[in-house]
Amino acid sequence: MSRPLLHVRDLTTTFTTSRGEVVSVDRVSFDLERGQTLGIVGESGSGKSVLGRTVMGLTSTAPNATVTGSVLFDGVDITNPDKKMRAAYLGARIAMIFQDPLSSLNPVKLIGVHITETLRQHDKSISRQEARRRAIELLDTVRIPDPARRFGQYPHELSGGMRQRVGIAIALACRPQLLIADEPTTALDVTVQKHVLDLLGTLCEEQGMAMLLVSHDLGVVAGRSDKVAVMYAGRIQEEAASSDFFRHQRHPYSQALLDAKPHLENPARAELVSIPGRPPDPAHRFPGCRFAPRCRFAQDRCREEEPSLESGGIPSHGAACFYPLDAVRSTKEVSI
Amino acid sequence: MKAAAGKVAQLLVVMFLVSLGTFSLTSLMPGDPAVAILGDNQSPEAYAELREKLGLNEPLVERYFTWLGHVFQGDLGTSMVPPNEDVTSLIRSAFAVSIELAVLALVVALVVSIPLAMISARRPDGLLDRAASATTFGIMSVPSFVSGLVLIALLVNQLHLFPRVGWVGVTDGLGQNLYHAALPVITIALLEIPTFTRVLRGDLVRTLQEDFVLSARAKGMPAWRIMIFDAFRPSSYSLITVLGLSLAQLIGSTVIVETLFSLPGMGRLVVSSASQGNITVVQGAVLVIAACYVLINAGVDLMYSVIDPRIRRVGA
Amino acid sequence: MAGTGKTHLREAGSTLLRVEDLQVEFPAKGGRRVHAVSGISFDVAPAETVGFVGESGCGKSTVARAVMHLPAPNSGVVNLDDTELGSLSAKKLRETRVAMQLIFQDPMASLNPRRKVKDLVQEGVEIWHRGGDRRALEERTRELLDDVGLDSATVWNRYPHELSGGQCQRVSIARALMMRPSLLICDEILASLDVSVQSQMLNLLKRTRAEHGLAMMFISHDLGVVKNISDRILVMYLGKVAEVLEVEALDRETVHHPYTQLLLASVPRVTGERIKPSVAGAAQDLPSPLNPPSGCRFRTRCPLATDRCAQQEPQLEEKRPGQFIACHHVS
Amino acid sequence: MSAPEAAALAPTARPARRRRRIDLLLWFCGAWLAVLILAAITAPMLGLQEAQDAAKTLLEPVYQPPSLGSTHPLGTNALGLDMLSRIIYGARVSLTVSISAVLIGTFVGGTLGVIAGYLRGKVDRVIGTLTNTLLAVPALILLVALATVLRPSALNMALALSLVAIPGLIRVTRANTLAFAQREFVTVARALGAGRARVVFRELMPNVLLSVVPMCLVYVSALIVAEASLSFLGIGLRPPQPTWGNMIGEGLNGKMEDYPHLVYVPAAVLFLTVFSFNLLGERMRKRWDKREVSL
Repeated sequence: MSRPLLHVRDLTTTFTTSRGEVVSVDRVSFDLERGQTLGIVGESGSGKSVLGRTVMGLTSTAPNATVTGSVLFDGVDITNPDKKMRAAYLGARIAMIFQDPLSSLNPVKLIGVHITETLRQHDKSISRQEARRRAIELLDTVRIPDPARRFGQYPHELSGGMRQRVGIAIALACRPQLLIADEPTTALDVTVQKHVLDLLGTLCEEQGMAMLLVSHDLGVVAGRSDKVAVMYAGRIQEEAASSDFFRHQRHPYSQALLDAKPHLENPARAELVSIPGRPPDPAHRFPGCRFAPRCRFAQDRCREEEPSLESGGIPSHGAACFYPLDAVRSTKEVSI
Repeated sequence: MKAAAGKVAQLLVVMFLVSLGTFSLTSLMPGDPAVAILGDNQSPEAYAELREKLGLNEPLVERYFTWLGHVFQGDLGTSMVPPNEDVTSLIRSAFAVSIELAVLALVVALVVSIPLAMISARRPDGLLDRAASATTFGIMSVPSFVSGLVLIALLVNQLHLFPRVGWVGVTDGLGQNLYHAALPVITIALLEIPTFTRVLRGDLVRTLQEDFVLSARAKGMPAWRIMIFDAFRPSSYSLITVLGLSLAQLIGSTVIVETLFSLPGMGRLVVSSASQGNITVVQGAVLVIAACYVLINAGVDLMYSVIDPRIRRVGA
Repeated sequence: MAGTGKTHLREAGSTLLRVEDLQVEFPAKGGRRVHAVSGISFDVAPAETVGFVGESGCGKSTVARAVMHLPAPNSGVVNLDDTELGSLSAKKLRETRVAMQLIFQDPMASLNPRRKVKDLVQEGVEIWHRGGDRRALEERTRELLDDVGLDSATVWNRYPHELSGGQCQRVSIARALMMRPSLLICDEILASLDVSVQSQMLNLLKRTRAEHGLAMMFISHDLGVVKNISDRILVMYLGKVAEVLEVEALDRETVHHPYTQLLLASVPRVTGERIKPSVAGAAQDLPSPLNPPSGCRFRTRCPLATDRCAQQEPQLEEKRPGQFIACHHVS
Repeated sequence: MSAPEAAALAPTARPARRRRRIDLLLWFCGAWLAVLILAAITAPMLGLQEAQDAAKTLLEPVYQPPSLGSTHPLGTNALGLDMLSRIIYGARVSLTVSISAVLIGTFVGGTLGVIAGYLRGKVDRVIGTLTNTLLAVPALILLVALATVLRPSALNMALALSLVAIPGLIRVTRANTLAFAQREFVTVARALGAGRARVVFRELMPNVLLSVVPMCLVYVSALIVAEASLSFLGIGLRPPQPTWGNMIGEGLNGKMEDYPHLVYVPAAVLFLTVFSFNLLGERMRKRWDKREVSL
């Protein structure tokens, strides 16, 4: 295959806070092909949102943030974008949608203005009428009924699902090649969530757009992504093709994450396998595997050495674990 | 609509209470107002005549309504102190001075504090922010009579830039008018700049952390554009509130500055009348000032709905 | 008022909590009223957990508060054991209400920020002076804290802001248990927690419920969670009950109320295969509770809707043993 | 986004090194206020030079400029009265009057504010109207109007000044009460059986008070200025009783060019005191705000 649309290597985001250095994203690497969707899953504090923002170049402007490593977008290094690059890429070739559709829209601006200003920012030659026409078209693309009327409304006059569609319309304005969706459905009801995910899927397909789908919920990513990466404490713990990943997980954390969630398919009142303890404090790093303190299978080695993301013989299914689950099973059998 | 009607009703009640309060000041006055006005050594007839003239022999409530009736016809009575001028015209000329000072001072204050707040908010806790914060904090703690004195010592006595005292009306030429107004205006503005700057900076910093600002950045908008077109308007509520309150307060509380620079404004009118026991003037002035407050308050409420569409379409 | 029927209510003597025709309205701007809960009836048997599901705005949280009379509902009867709460004097109500305890979604907001953990847990006892011996009180507090999975020695003198969300939620549970309630009302208590903490809490709740013989009203938007903890489930839509069912019946295969069906279909399946995105239809807004649709409130989004649905409000009927559905069209 | 992530992204998060630095300015202000208050309390025991009675200073030099080593470290005024001594006696008046005014204001305003915020409805509207009425007359005008009818005693002064502080304090406590009353811990307390009084005094008050205290400090400084302003205008406490305001006022009468210390000494003291109260209030607010945010 030709060079990937997004090529991320050893991306690290560090914040200097009152509690010391916090490494939110730690040496993260992945590739994303054109038109494909990568699901990034993790609990709060795992660094998934910061990862999305760092790829977007939004963290590097914070005065207390340091970004190292590299983000190549279509071969161009956009790791720490300057003003010019920001103007050329953000919103135009890479776009983003946010978790809370209400707070991510300016309460005092018309829905339409949100879209037209994006259009006119990236293409100064568009006339006002043209921008308006395109904005209404975009609202129609995201299946908002009566788009011309919605154009002149304020964000608070729309329902949550409608607002998130507006967010998508804004993101689509300049036909980006990459969409970073940061928990796009977390604030929405489950029926609306399905609509929005369907819409995102359809649009990616229609426009050949790649997507970074960030969520805390494996269920949101399941069936909606080509690849899945599971993050824990700033690092990718497991990365695999979705078809492979949901069949079996190699990292104990990934499996625990799936088992901990009460699924509709499980029998009623089933006892859940819970993960003991809490995620580690990002300001206090310790040696060894980050999941070791909560891991059922942890050995001495896990507490001393940090495993790296390796595929362990199975192509394109990497797990940062010394004793990945396929291996554990066999050792168990041996010990019996 | 119902909410608006309630608001208006409340403001009317406020006006009523203020007028009642000011009016009853006369009866709170220690001793005989007639004695206070005319002095000790007058004939009993003179006192009686004045009392009759002031209507002091009638019950308070009756006097209040008589007075209120006159007020509604634009007649605030006559001054009790010779040359017994018409209170309405006294207040009118003083009011013109005060309002000019207040408005000019607010404009100056806004011109300084809006950019200052924006610069500060861009990098909170950065060098510029800390410098601005320290400066405004220092200025905030200087009473106006002290800052006025310092300005006089510096700009008048040392540099001879401005006149020390006096007032020239607009009718006598705008240039002269502004020349005389400059120093008092700066003094008043100094009083307002710290508050404005701090309030706006605080709101801007909060707004800049909102998701919609992040989303504007994700759209590739330049920082200055975000500051002016995205962050400023939603951040201006507190500023508007403070602005309204200041304007209302300034119309009366330029007392100090007016005294310092001998300007014929409302503040000085009230103070000098009060010290002479010239109660009709005090009453009239307080009433006018309170009316301003009420009007400005209503204006501020209106402004909120202009700024925020969420308030605008209540019940729609 | 037609309500949504009472056929699903069990015999009065056998229930701990019995709620009939509960109705809650709030004044809204412009003199209008929000119809948050419009005639809901349900009962909870001792040691039974009833799950309330529905999307935001369906009135499930309002039900919780109305049951507690915090504030009292506009109309309706709430019976706890043999006592009708509405008939009680303010003081008596405060006393009786203690048998029901509430836990909220936001773990931080439901703990007074200026109080230490020990004081928070002992708060109820302190109000009623039921503590008795200081030593015994302290003993019991420590026991409860340890029971809910906190290390009583470490958290004893901590303030809420020094704890994590999950820990705060545990403190809330301990505080509720302190009053030895017979009914625990949990309002979205897992919504702000991470998956790994959620499962810990679910297991903890199940254990606690068994140990203390608690009945529970468990309110959640998450069908998986509700299925995991409930015995019976009430599906709510726009202030009404759409369906009442035994938990075993909640799956994608059984025939349900069209709204339940929609909910079930919307819950994502955990699968590796790409889901072909159904060509997304136009966005729909939930009808406003200021002006709910006539007849069946779900009709505006229902694929089965006919004229009849607009004119006549369906009543809950027992379509299958233990499954009550309010729909004209489901048989 | 989790709390640590949010904290990490928030641009206000301070770098660690700035936090550990001792806040010298704060310590300086605290020390200044401590010394001032102590001096004001123990003034009669300090063996100060004459501050009030010009008859006793006939032999003292007049208009003596400040000179730290001398018997008049801060100089003397037109009547040969000692400036240092006048400053300290002035502090007694300024501090007593403004602090007691704020205490009265907090008590009255705080109570009304909590009542309005907790009961809401009609009571709230009545209290709101009263607040607006008080606010409708600018503070200084209100004070001047009151000064025409009240005798200028310290007690009257404190009462009049408290009227200036009350509306603001009502508003702040009301707003805070409203905010806290909506928090779920209040509902939980009621579920536990807490009555109205308990909710107000045990749940709301501690939270509301803590947010009002910084405000009170700022009010102390505002009222010190207000009191000085009145004295400056000649309608506050009158000489020979020294106050900072009338000291500045008397220095103004054409003597300022020749004897600037008559104005600058009290002005500097006034500034330092007001600055210190402001800073203390501000730091306190920031500190507690942060805790609120971290919740």
